[in-house]
Amino acid sequence: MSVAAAVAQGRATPAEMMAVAAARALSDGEVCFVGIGAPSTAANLARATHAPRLVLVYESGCIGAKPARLPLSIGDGELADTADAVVSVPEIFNYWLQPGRIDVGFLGAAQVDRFANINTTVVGDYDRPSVRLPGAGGAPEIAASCRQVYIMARHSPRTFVAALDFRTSVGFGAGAGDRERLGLPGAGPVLVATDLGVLRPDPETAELVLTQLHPGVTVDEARAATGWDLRVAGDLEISEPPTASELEQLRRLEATQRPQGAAGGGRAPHHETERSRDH
Amino acid sequence: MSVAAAVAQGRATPAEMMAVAAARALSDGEVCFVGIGAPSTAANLARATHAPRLVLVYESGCIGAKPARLPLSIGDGELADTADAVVSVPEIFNYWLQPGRIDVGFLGAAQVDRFANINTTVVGDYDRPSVRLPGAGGAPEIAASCRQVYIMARHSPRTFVAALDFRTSVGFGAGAGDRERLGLPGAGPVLVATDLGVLRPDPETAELVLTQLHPGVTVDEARAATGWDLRVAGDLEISEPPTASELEQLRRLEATQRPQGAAGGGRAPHHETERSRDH
Amino acid sequence: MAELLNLHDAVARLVRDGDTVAMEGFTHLIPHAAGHEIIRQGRRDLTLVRLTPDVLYDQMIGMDCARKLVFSWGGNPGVGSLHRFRDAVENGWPGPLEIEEHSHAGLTNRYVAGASGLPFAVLRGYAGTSLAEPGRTANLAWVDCPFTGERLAAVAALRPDVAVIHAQQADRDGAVQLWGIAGVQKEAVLAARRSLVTVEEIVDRLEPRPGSVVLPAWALTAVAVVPGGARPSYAAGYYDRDNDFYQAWEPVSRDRDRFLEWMQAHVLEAVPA
Amino acid sequence: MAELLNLHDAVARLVRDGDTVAMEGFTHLIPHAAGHEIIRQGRRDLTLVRLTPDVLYDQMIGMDCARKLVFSWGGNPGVGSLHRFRDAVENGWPGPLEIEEHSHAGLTNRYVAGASGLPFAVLRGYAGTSLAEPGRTANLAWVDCPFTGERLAAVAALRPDVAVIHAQQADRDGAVQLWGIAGVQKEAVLAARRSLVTVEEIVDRLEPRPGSVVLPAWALTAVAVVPGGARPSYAAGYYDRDNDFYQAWEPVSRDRDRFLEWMQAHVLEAVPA
Repeated sequence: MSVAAAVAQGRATPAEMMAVAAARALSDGEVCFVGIGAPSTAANLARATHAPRLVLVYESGCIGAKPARLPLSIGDGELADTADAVVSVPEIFNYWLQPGRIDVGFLGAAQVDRFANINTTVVGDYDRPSVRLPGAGGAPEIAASCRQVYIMARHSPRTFVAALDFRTSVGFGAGAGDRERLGLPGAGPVLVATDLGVLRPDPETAELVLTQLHPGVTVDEARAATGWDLRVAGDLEISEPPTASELEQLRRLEATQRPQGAAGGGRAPHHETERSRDH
Repeated sequence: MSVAAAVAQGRATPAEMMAVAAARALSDGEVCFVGIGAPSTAANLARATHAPRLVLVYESGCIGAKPARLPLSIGDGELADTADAVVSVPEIFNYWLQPGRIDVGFLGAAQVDRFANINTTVVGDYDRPSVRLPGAGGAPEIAASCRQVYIMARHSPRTFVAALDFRTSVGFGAGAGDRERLGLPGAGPVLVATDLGVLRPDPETAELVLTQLHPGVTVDEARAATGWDLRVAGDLEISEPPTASELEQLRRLEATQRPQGAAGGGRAPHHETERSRDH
Repeated sequence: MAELLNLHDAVARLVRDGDTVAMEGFTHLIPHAAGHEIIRQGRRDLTLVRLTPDVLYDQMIGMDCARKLVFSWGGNPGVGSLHRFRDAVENGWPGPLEIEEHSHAGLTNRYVAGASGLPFAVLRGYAGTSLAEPGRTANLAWVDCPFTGERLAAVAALRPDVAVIHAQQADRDGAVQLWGIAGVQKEAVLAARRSLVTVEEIVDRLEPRPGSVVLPAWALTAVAVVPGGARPSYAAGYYDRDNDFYQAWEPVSRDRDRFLEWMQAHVLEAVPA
Repeated sequence: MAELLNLHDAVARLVRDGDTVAMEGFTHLIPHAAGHEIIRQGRRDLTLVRLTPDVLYDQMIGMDCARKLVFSWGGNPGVGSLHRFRDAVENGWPGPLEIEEHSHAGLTNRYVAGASGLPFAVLRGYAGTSLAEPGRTANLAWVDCPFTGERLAAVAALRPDVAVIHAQQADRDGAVQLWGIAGVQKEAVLAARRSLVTVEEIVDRLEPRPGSVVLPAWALTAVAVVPGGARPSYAAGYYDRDNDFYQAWEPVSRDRDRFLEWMQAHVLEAVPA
């Protein structure tokens, strides 16, 4: 079924299922450091549904932003106007992110490897990249310092790769124990929400394991979309489909953001992934 | 003649002459980091007379304060209410003082030595002090980082000592070249205004030399009030007495500050010097 | 998330014997009422931290709450000495008082490092002073710049067990707003493991104000409503500094007996807020 | 003391070929008009510094103003790639572009060190990333905490030759006030040797406002009045972000010829402010 048909029938598209899966993982009252794009959508969906007291922190310095519409950029006036406090960029990184005050850091990715490390810098060789991506932004320190990290990425072998071209942000490094060795204070990624399912790190090895499939997706599809030999949890779960309320709120939110329209051009290979951590 | 008689006759007291001598050294438009007490009085006198665009910076975070009355403490509301900007204490020290943006730092002292080093910490042994003074406050970094430093102190052998009991703030350390060796960015003290005259460092040796006497004071009086063998400049000058306008402005300013009154108690040995860098 | 408590309960829950306690306020918004409650509850062996210990810490030292004082300028602003502080340092009364003293810049950066989750902060300071003599000043060291080779002062992060500040307003959720001279209060709160903010009043909404500092409720432990809680210091927009009190403290604090009588009448027998 | 100049003269005096230039603005208050004037005056070999190079730096790179880019996130916010930046990095057009890239936290702290007069700043960052590989990232090193022995990232101070920012207001003396999202603008100005602030308007008095940053005139080099000087970004209280422009930039910037035509028509032939 086409995306348009799914929307028309009130059923969730894969991207919507990804947003809902990520949103559900947030608990009310948590403090969440969000980037623009998919993470901001998911966090605002959580706030609009089961987590009305979720605290959104944006790296532009907006603490406790309560946007009525989805911001197009991380420095939107809407974020400042609705924030409990607006602080400088040095303060947001040094006083709020670095000390580990943030419960959940939300990251997108152009590439993710089996230990949930992330690349948002280049595809190909660093000095002669085939695609130059935006770069690090706040991600390395979000990945290092938040108590937990959630990752959102479309599931494809181009994104879920055996080896990153560049490690912009650390998930579990070379595996279990590496975060401790590197002195990274937070617990690292606990969840990777994709449009096919949810991956979580194995508590022993820190390798990402498929623990949940969205309705209608098969294990083979998920494995085919992963660039390494994806392990599957014994107690694999099937995601609850989005509720009517979740879908309604998600679509209402997305309608508040101006459609990207024709200006966005064709679907260039990494266009989606670039947008996933815009700013 | 008594102080009361001098005031009654419109003539300057020694303390007033000290304030006037210090105020005159400030140029219009300079940026001045001031403590409460004598330095604040002198700086505000300069602003009320020849230097209306003098910029006063207080370590409480008040930048460009324009107090109508002399503040009793460095965090007076009057300073915040009249400032161009009020910033945090970390910011005032890290962004404004430390990088050398301040033209003149104004310090009081309980003890001063021949190289214009300052003690505001203890009289006697550090661990068993005979008098415990307030301590460093902002002084060490004011002395280190301002482009120039002015010192104000009553002239007595108890204050102008051969050897400090504690070096709270560095003037010229052990002598010429020591500031460079210590990596102190500012030029150090250029002037010590007392109630007897003005001392300035010898450009060769950095030793304080009596370069100016207030009217009616003799070299012998100044030497007797100094705890080391005070050198006297060959071209010793006599201070111009305060003009009528200077005296009028000074007394007007001091009248805005509540008299210390009986509550201040007797003149304890170091009471004056303690007040000279209050806060 | 900040809990709304009365002052008695807030102090009882947050401040424990032996704690390192930072009660900040740079002339403005000094948390006097909370300090008096700590005295009334008889806390002992505290390490008191503050850039500018003034009358409040003089009282707490004289009432034997403190084992140690970490500070950078200890005087009665605009008046003179802190006689209870001096009596403790000079004569060991009512007990010995250990001191760790810094410059304002140094102690400020100890808070900044604590608030930043870093183990230390770097500054241009201390060089050539007696504070920098080997063994003199705890939590002071030196680092070499890895780029220029320059030697700079390093101060260890300060992580108080509890920070206590006073602010003008809180909202019903426990977010706090203060304005006017803000000193190092934000850093003290963010550096501390627990925090108590006393406020003049609770308002429905914290209206944005020029020069204000807002601390979200989730960054605080407890909020207590204590109108006048900063007196005799001041709270911009609420009341002025009682300069007469600071003058009057001079003769009261000079004499041990007079001091104790004053504390008995004005603090120990006072009705808690 | 800030001099009041027109934009042409301010850029002519303050910005020189080969300079390191920081034009800051975090989505908000991006100094587009000043950047266009730099393009019109044909500056070359600049080292452009900015946390978030976006459309303005895309234009300056495409017009061959820059030899080097120091940055931490280079994209068109909410839209996608910066095609002129990518073309320079991927294909060396219109010339080779050297890059030095950091994380936001790292580059921010390079400014903080510069503003603080320190040679470096310390942060928890970079560890374990490819940015931390030996030889990869200039101005990144490691220091050991002298108290705990912990190894931390150190970044070298950034001291731009000139910082350019846009603000809402200046007074007649050249003091400047901006409000809303303030990014790292204060640090960029205080870190730089020279500074230019373009403003929406001159007012008789800077009325204190919630959340405002005030820079005194004596901390600035030049102020130029340029109404609309941040368009298509926004200036809180004056105009909104032109999101359509950012969308429209995508196809314009994809194509070298279309880009050059656009710049010719909208920048080179535009009447300077």
